[in-house]
Amino acid sequence: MLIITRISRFVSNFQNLVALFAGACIIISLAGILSLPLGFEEQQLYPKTLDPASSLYPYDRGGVPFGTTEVVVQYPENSPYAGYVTAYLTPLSQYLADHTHYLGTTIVAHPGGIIDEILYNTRGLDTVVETSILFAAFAIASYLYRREAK
Amino acid sequence: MIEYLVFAAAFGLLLLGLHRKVIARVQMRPGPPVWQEILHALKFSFKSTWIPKTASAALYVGVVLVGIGIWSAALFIVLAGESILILFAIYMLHKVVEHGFGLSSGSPYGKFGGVRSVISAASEIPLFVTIAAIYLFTGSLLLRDITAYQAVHGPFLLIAPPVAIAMYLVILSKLPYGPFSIVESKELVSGYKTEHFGVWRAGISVIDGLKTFVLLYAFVAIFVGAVPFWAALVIMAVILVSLSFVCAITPMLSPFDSVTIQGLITGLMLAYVGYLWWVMP
Amino acid sequence: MIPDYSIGLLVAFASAGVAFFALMRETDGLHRLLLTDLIEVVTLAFIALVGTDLAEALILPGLVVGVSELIALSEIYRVKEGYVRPPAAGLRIEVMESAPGILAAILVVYGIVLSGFSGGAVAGLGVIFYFLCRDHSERFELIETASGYSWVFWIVAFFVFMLLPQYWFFAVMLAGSAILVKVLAKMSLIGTMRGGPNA
Amino acid sequence: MLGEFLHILAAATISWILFVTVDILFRLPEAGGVSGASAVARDIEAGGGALAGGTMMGNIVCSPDASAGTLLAACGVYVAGIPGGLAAALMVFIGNRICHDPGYAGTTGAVLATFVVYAFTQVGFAATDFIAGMVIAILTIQGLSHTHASRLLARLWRIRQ
Amino acid sequence: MIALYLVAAIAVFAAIRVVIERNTGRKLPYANVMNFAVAGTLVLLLDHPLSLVAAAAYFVGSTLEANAVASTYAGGVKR
Amino acid sequence: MPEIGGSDLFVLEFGDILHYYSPYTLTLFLLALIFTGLAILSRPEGQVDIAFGGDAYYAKETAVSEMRFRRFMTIACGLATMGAMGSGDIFNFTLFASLVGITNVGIVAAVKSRHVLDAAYEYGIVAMVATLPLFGGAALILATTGTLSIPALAAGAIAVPPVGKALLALGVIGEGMAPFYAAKAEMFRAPGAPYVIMCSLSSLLIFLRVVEIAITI
Amino acid sequence: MIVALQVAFGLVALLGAVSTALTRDSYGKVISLGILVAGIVPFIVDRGYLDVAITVSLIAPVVTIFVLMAVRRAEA
Amino acid sequence: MNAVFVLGLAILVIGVLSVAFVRPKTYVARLINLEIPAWGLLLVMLAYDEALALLTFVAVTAISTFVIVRLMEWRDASC
Repeated sequence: MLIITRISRFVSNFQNLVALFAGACIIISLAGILSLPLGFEEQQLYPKTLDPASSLYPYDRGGVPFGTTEVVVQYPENSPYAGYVTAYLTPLSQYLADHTHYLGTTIVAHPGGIIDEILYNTRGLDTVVETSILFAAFAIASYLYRREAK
Repeated sequence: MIEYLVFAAAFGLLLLGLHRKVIARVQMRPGPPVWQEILHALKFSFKSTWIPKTASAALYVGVVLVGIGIWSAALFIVLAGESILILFAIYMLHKVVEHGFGLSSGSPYGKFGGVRSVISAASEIPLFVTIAAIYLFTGSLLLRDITAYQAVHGPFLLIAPPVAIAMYLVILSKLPYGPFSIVESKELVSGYKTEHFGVWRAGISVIDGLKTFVLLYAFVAIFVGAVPFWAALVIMAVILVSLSFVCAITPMLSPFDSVTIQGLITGLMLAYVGYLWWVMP
Repeated sequence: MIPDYSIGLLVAFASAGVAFFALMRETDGLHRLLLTDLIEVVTLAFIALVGTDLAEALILPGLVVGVSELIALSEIYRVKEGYVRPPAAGLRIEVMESAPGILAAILVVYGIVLSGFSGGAVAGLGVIFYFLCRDHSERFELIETASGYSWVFWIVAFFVFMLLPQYWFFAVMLAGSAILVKVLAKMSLIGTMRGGPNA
Repeated sequence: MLGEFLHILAAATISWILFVTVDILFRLPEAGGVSGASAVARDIEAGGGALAGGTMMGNIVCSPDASAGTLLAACGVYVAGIPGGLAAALMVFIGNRICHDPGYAGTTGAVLATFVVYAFTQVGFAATDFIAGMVIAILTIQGLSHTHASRLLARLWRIRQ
Repeated sequence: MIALYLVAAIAVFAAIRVVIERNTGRKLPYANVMNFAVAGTLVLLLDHPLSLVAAAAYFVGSTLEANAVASTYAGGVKR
Repeated sequence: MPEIGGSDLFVLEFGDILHYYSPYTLTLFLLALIFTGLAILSRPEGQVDIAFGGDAYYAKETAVSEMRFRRFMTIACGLATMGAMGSGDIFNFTLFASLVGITNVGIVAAVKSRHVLDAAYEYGIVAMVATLPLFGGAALILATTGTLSIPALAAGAIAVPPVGKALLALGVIGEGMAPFYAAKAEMFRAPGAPYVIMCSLSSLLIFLRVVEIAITI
Repeated sequence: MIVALQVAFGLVALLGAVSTALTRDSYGKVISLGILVAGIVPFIVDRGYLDVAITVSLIAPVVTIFVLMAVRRAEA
Repeated sequence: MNAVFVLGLAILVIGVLSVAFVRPKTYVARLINLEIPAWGLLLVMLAYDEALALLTFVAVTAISTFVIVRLMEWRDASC
């Protein structure tokens, strides 16, 4: 009975909460290490294809602007326009792509690239939730800040 | 439909009355009559009813309706042989309802009852272990599949007794006057029920009756299998009497000790399920 | 192309274990906050090890979640500890007068070119840096409103994608710029949340 | 192999003379441009060096000066010829503004170095020789012995005065 | 090619010198040498106009860093 | 796909992310909806406190700005919970779970009580740290199976490593669940019942959901 | 990249990391962090991500200035 | 198994250890050490060619550093 009381005293103090959770995470980490090696599945969604010669390197996924590009998605039938964004270049990014070879990241980050395709189109809901998280967290911070400031 | 509900509530309240009676007799007191709980429910229905000034009105009323709603749903799920996962989800959500009862009034007693009810959330975890163990055997969680499995292989009570014990403990922690009933401990007056009176209290009685009926009936369905309805009622009463004996002779634990013991039980159950998972093909 | 996944995983799990061990031993609030930041890094390592385009698209939400929770928690910590006196300008060095203008301009322009999250973060950093070094008296609520509207724009863009996919081009543009504005605004507000007249 | 090595050494000497001259002409050893430069000078003096030389070294640390100009100009000439060198000079100018440097030693040095490097590429030197040479040259000033380098610079500064 | 090796070797040498030097003020000139060497390497690695920009950005950035460190070390501006 | 929560009732498609509702998840969804509605409708209660050393008692009042902020957080939390209930994608689910975590912190962080804030901070640390098991688990599952869609994982004969599931479950527990209720209990003492109750509801619901996910995949 | 260079800059980066970890003095730490960055930037450039390299090397001093604010506070 | 990947993992581990068992146990030391695993992770991302994520990561790390520094400033102002 004594040990139970001691455990309950430990648990009942919320200062120990973090330690408790961290302990659980350590156990799972050890379990993770013990369960290695884990096989890497080669058939991935949105695989990378690297073409160092392209000016869009490392984000060149082929395809024609305003046309189709082969993108491995989970449910192709749900996003009929998948792959269109990938090959699209705005005038600015087209200019950059024509003139330099090492600005692939900038060009692709500019609207219209594989990451935009994933973030906004096929997995757009992730982005909605994620911006909501930022929104909520920021609302908390600014509410507390302004309450103090008054 | 409605007659099932009325019957279940009435029978559940009867079982609770039986519970009190058995405890009283074990402790060598005369105890209230068996139908006392039913009378209570009827009495409260005709008493005057209003909402306390400090209460958060919509929540105060809403939780009663939600409570009745979820347990009615639970009853029909059991009767229709749907997924027991839903049943147990409702069982866990009852916690939230208790919490709502306690907090909505603004009364300190109710608040502490609600807080304790939340602390004792660990009591529900054995349920999921139960679910996992059953799933390992049947590969399905629909109640009708489980009864069908038992028709072939015999009752689960014999196949996996530790799982049955876990569920037994879960029911125990939900009954009043038991070792885990920290929510209704006497220093909190009536715990989360303190500030609900009149019709609202009658609603709580209905919830309690339904809850008792559904849990015991689910226990019978999951661990004993398909039996005639009257036989199920008899088995339920037998189980309840055994629970009452436990309640009568054990002291109430302090809140965090209760949580710790429930947690340890969960750990044991996890180990058992891990063992099952290891040995099963 | 893909280096051995299991070795990476081993390192990631080991790092997670070490980080959690440190967190377990730590009792001071601010040290705990610093360690949670470390754990965010390990989290991203898990995602980065997948190594596909999808992994990259998942890193960005992971990053944003981490930094936003950090912002909220740091503010809670400040209020909880009762640190109410705004700090006076502490560091006074020459480069803080000369560098912000140019560096912030470069970062903001580049961020606008990038657009999206990455752009928002880069440009936001530039704006923070500028506000840090200069006095500021901007309208807190105005920026917040802009940020709120841009969030709405992004939601609109999302539904255009889902319901009217033929207007995807419009949606990409809307989404990219809306997120840029949103992230930029949020981040720059952090820079202004340092006390002072109009904050 | 050996020829390239000699080229690098020669380039190092040329860049050394170039940037030290420009820096001294622009009065770098006179005073620290920023408080950091003075701090570096103080520490070098405490380590046995000369204050004037230390100040110049501090100024080199804290802002792109003629040595940086020479390096970037060599890089510019290497990638794009004369326009590259001038672009490098522009970037050094921006760098000077960022680093709160009131002078124009870096920009002047870069423009001068552009033409010097370009001239030498016409007579068989490669621009890469100048990049490596400039790194060696800065190594001799900043990276081998602060004491001796600062004394040497102080002596040169006295000549200029 | 030999230039590249030479520059890299100097970078390593300077890095070691920075690490073994104890005094903050005297660490900075060694770090400066390393920055020169790295900036040179960037251009030598990739022969492209943009790598000049990269080298300049790196160099200016690291100089700014050194400047900030030194100024803070000196105690900032006295007003 | 094993039918553990009943057969699918309907499926909502958002590109690669599906939302599907089985009787089980629909039940949970409806509960989240009901309690969100209650939070919108009801005003916070006046928590009665007893003044020691006398018979006096007084009711705490919640300031209007605080109430509005907490109601906003509660609605966000309810929406996040509803999203997490239907989500058919593991990563998306983890994001919803983190949103639940952060809004839970927000609901109590607005209370002006040192004790409650302490608890909120501790819980916030856990919620933030829990993103490692959450996202780590999702990434592990993605790497070893090549997909994140729950229906696809459930349908195919793909072996999901148990570690992945365990990480996921632990993460959800960290975002707010049972053995870790100790700190939440402190949070629950805060006034403002309709909002506080959303904390416990949402953490229960996401836990129920992750159990379903862990069994399904 | 050539193996010898990889070794060289890997060494620089490792040296920076280790010395940042082991140095006790805050300024020493910040300078060692600079060494770490110096070791890493060539790898980025070598992969051909010049835009990334430019941004990273511009952001690095900004981080340093942020850190220095804290350092200054701590010693004051 | 390329060099960048191995180097990244090594720096990540060094960084995690140095943050977890920071020697002068001060906030500033831990804050600075926090940068090491970040750069290690950057190399890991680089090994997988995740350039955009890398770019965002650097910016966001800077922002979170700022958030913590700001908190420390408030702390010092009030103590």
